Amino acid sequence: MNATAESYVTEDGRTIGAPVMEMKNITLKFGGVTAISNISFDIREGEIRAIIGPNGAGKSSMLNVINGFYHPQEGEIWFHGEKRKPMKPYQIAQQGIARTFQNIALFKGMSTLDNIMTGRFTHMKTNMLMQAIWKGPAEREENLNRDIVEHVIDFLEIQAIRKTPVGRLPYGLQKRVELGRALAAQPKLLLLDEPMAGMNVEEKEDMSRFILDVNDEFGTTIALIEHDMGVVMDISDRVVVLDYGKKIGDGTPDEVRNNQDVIDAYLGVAHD
Amino acid sequence: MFYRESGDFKTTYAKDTQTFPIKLDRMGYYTILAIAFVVIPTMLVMNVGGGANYWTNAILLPFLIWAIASIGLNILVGYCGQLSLGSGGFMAVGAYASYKLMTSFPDLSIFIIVLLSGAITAGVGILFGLPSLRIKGFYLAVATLAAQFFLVWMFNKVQWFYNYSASGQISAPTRSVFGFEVTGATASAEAKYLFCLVLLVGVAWVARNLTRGRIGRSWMAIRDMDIAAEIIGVAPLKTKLSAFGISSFFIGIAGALFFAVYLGAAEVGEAFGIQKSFLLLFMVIIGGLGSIFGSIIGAAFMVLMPVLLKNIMVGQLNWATDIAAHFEFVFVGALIIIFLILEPHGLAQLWRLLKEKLRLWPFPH
Amino acid sequence: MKLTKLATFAVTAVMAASPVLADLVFPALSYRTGPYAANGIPFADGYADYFTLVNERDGGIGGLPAQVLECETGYNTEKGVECYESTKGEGALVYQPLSTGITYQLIPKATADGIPIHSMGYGRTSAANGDVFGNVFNYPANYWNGASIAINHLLEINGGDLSGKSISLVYHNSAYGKEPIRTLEVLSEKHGYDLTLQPVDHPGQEQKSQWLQIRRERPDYVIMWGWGVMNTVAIQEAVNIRFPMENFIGIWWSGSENDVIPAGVGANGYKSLTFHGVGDGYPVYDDIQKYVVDTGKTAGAGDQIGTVIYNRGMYAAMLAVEAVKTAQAIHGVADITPAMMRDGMEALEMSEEKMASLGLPNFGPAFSVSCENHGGPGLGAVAQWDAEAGSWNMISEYGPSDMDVIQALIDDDSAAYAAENNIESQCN
Amino acid sequence: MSANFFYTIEVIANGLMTGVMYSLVALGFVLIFKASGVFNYAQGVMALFAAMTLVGIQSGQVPFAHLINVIFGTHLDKFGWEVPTFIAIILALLVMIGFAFIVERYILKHLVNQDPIILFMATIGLAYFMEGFGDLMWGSEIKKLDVGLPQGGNVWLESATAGWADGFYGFYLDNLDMWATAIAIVLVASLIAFSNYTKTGRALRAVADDNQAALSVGISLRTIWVIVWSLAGFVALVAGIMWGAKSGVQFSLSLIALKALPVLMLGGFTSIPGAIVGGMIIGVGEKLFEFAIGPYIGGATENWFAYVLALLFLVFRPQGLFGEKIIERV
Repeated sequence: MNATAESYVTEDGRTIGAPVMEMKNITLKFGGVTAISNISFDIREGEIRAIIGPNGAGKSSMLNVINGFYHPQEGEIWFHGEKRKPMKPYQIAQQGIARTFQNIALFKGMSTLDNIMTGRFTHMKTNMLMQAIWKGPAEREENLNRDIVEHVIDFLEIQAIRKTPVGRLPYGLQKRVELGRALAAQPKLLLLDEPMAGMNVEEKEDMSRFILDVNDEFGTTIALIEHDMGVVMDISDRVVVLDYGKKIGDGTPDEVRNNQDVIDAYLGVAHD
Repeated sequence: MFYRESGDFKTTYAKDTQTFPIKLDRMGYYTILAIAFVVIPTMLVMNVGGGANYWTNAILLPFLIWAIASIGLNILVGYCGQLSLGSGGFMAVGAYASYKLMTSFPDLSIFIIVLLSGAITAGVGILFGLPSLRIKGFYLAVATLAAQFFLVWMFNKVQWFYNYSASGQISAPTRSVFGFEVTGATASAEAKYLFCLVLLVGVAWVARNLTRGRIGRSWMAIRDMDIAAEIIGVAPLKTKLSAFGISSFFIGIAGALFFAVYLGAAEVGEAFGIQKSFLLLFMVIIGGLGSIFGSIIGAAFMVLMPVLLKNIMVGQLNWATDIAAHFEFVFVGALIIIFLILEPHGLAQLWRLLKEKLRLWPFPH
Repeated sequence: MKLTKLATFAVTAVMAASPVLADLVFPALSYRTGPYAANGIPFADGYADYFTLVNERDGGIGGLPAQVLECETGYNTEKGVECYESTKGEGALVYQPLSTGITYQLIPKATADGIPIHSMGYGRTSAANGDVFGNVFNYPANYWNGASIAINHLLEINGGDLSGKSISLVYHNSAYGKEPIRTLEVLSEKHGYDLTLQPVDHPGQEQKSQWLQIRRERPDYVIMWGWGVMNTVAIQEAVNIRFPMENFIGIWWSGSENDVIPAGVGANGYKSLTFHGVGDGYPVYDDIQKYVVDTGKTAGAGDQIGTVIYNRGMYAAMLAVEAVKTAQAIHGVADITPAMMRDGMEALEMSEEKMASLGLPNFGPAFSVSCENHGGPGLGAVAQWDAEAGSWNMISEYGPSDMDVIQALIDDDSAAYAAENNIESQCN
Repeated sequence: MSANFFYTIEVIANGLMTGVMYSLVALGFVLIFKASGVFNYAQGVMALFAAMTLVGIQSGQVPFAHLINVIFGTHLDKFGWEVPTFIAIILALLVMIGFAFIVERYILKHLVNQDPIILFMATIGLAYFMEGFGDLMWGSEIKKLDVGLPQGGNVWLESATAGWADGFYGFYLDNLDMWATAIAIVLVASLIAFSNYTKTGRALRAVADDNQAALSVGISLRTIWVIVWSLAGFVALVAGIMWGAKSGVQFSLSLIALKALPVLMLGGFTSIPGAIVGGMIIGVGEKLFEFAIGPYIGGATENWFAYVLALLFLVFRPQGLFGEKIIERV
């Protein structure tokens, strides 16, 4: 395990920095059910960090804790070296954490462009009066942000569906638009909840490429949940493995692959 | 091929986001504005056919005022997805605010009074919007009825609101803008019309600006999926309250105009009762949720149709008035159902579909 | 555009409704639908039938046929505006809105257009001051007269002394229902009774709280200012708590057959104020039978003739016809204008002989109108319901109201209106 | 014990029974909402229409008499016979069932899978339609409804309890209200029995739980809709009779729907017991408030207080008393 706080350079030449987010002894309960029990791990700057585990392992709950949708009963969350106070999800978004969802959560009544523009929300500041007048600051700000969004659109190769209502798009493209919306926020930390669920091989390849490119080009730190082991092992720098709300492994893909607990969990050894 | 958008390329973002990106639409828009601002007032001044007063007081004024209110409610229901049945009560706030302002500050311009009335209504709207953080859907709709009934009761009960008059009726004194009277019985048809028209155009313009930018997108995000919206940084309460505020601002303006310019005298239970809340919701849904153009044609439809039906049945066919009135209910009800079946997304969507057809015409393939 | 097409269609539709000019036009803003239809129908029938009678029997008024332009308002103010605007261009002589809300709204409009309004026994009470409200008439009696007449009736029963008695006012929680409060308060100071107020919200379907309270507090008398279903329910609830019906008095809008019949025999003895005769025992009904019913020209189904509200509608029409005759006499032309009509109304004199000659002997109080006084003498009578016979019986003569008290209130309220709207004296 | 104490009890008892009268209207809403997710605004007008039909049949009125007279110049009014109450109720019920078929055939069928708000608006359109149609059919004058239910305060109870305290005149309870309460209890019991012990009832519940699942086991959604709308028509008829006996049958009867809405909010849109309990809470709440606070703030508080009470309740329990818990997921 990489216990050091110093940065290092990966084989393909990317720089991995100090931890941006540290989860310390997180426990989350729903009524009597413990979804996450005493889990600690960190996410380093610039890395692709995967969270894996069988169904019901607490992966999605973990993401929900990170972006403030759930509030853990115990444990601490440190972001950029500061202990985070209990916050509402939108405040956490304003700190620079963006995410996508397992079941697509696009705004169905809006076009692709508008959906991605919504991702710029936290960066836009003109007040209501200026908005009402439009000409002047509001329009300027809109165009500046439009420029950024157009880059995202180019990057994800979805120019052709710019004005299409997202409800009409096929599944794979919707996933891509959702990624675009998260990217538009230029987040410090990007959470991806099963970005490749339900995709065919080609779509998965495309998506993997986008994730790697995002990480490479913008240096975005990414934490993702994924079921497809092949993909996870291919693209992530480090992997944390959960099972029944407990952490059973953490390390590079190779380390995890050889971890006996992980093998047991995936092969379905009975729990006592 | 009458309606074309090809060959109409945009080279800047500003041009791409303009309200009417297609040249033909733009021309239509300017034509309508020209008719509204020049042709109709000229006709009113010349009193073509002797019907200037009828047209203004029975058709144009209610249409313009309802269109303002309808845009207001569409912001809340159509853009932000918060179902409200309190609009009648909010219109009453606008009306009584304008009455108090008119009688307390006789020299204040009616234009300022109307805007201030809107602002006061916005405050009340925000207050009654607070429960929307926890209450959703139909539950919220029913909850907003609390505002409707409470406000009506309050304006009926607290004598200060109607200056302690014996019956509780409020009557609008004569007030003017730039020397032209717009309220009171002696105001000319064209002055009243233009005053409301200017406000409608202003409201539509502001609504369009708000809905195309950051705030509008945050409203729609809350409407489409409130949890996802919150997770990308939209504060739910603030956003919902801003929609309640803006919506009530417009509805308050409409309420003030409804009382001061259109009716001239009002009593809260009758002029701003629960029926008004429903009527407004009709306009918004028939016109098209989430469409400013739809709000306007929805208002036109709901104002014009009963008058038209009545004039045909009583005026043309000489039916007994009560039978005509019963049939009016039957027809209005049936038309609403038929429209919903044909196009649940409202007249605005019907118009869009028509344009798409026209674009391909006469070669649909 | 589609819209303009619709609009032109609407224009032609409106235009085509134009009657032959030279008729005397009487718009009737009626309501045969909506929450108050049950009362609106007989009034509209009575109003229209009388004009039909005059046309059929007398060949019109001064040789010109009367035309009733009926326009359905459904008791709705906006429709009232539409009706007003669509009929006023047709040469409308006088408006009878039959709704307090619409009356308030038409007062400034009709005044600006120079068309008189006759709000008979409703509307804005202070319009009785003709010096301020030049175009509005509310003879022969208004709400404040009504309140005073009710108190006078109670005074009479109690040998002229009401001190220590308690009176409860059950009222429609609207402009209309609030009208009598001030008068009753002033009168309570004068006569020493206690007044409690019981508002009932529109429509008044549910009045349990109010009547439980009345049962607890046992007021000596209950006065009611109700309309529509509120009357029916109130009388039923009064019967239910076994409130003595002879101590229950309604204003004239709370005293129709519709209000008492549903309560059955229990309603026997209920009292109501009135400013005109009840029943169909007047000669004019023979004429109505002969010229209107038998010729199949009734406005409605013809089943309302002789009911209280029908009589009231007919009375309103009769007063309008007499005002036209007066106007024709003053100006010497048959085809009068609204302004002339106004003069006719202001000079209207209703004497016993005149009423008798019209087949309506002693149907209403004798009165005359003047420039200052548009409200008449404020006379009214009390009628009582006989459930066995299913008819109303007059139990008093047309008695006076306390004009000392009322005139002061009228002057105050009209002065305030005059100040708010910069109205100059109309009579000097 | 002071008289005021007994009067408070009296107010509570009357509030409970008024609440049951509200519940009768709310029940119709719940039935339809539970089975089809449609918020049926027309329920109040249905009650009016059902009551009008009942009176019309009972008194032998010619339907559309006024319209026919105007068109053909005839003088139709009544057939001249009177139909016994029981048969008239059956016939009125048949009319309501026929109405349910028409609603399904011409409206609901075409609006499957639309947004709830669209369906809601369609029912408002339906309310307008029925209002005009009912008036055309039976006329808009007020009608007396008499199905033989007793009216007025219960004399026995009143005299038995009079004098329990100084200045206490005995408990006042309306016979009609007591009948309504009894009928409502029977109605609810039979509705619950129907949905638990009959095949159709179980099918209804299946549809309420999961549209798709119900379809996949071969329950026709269209049949279900006809059944629930018929049931709602039946409930509307009962409500129409009860309210119509109080006030006569006239337009304002349709406005009782507005008194049922806070009841629904409080009880939850999907719960039959919720409609009853919600009705009682609203009934007692508004009557007590009017009794205790009303006189100090001018009275006539019942209309808004019912909504405010429901609103306060919802802030703490957004799904209503018995509504299904709203779970939010991402």
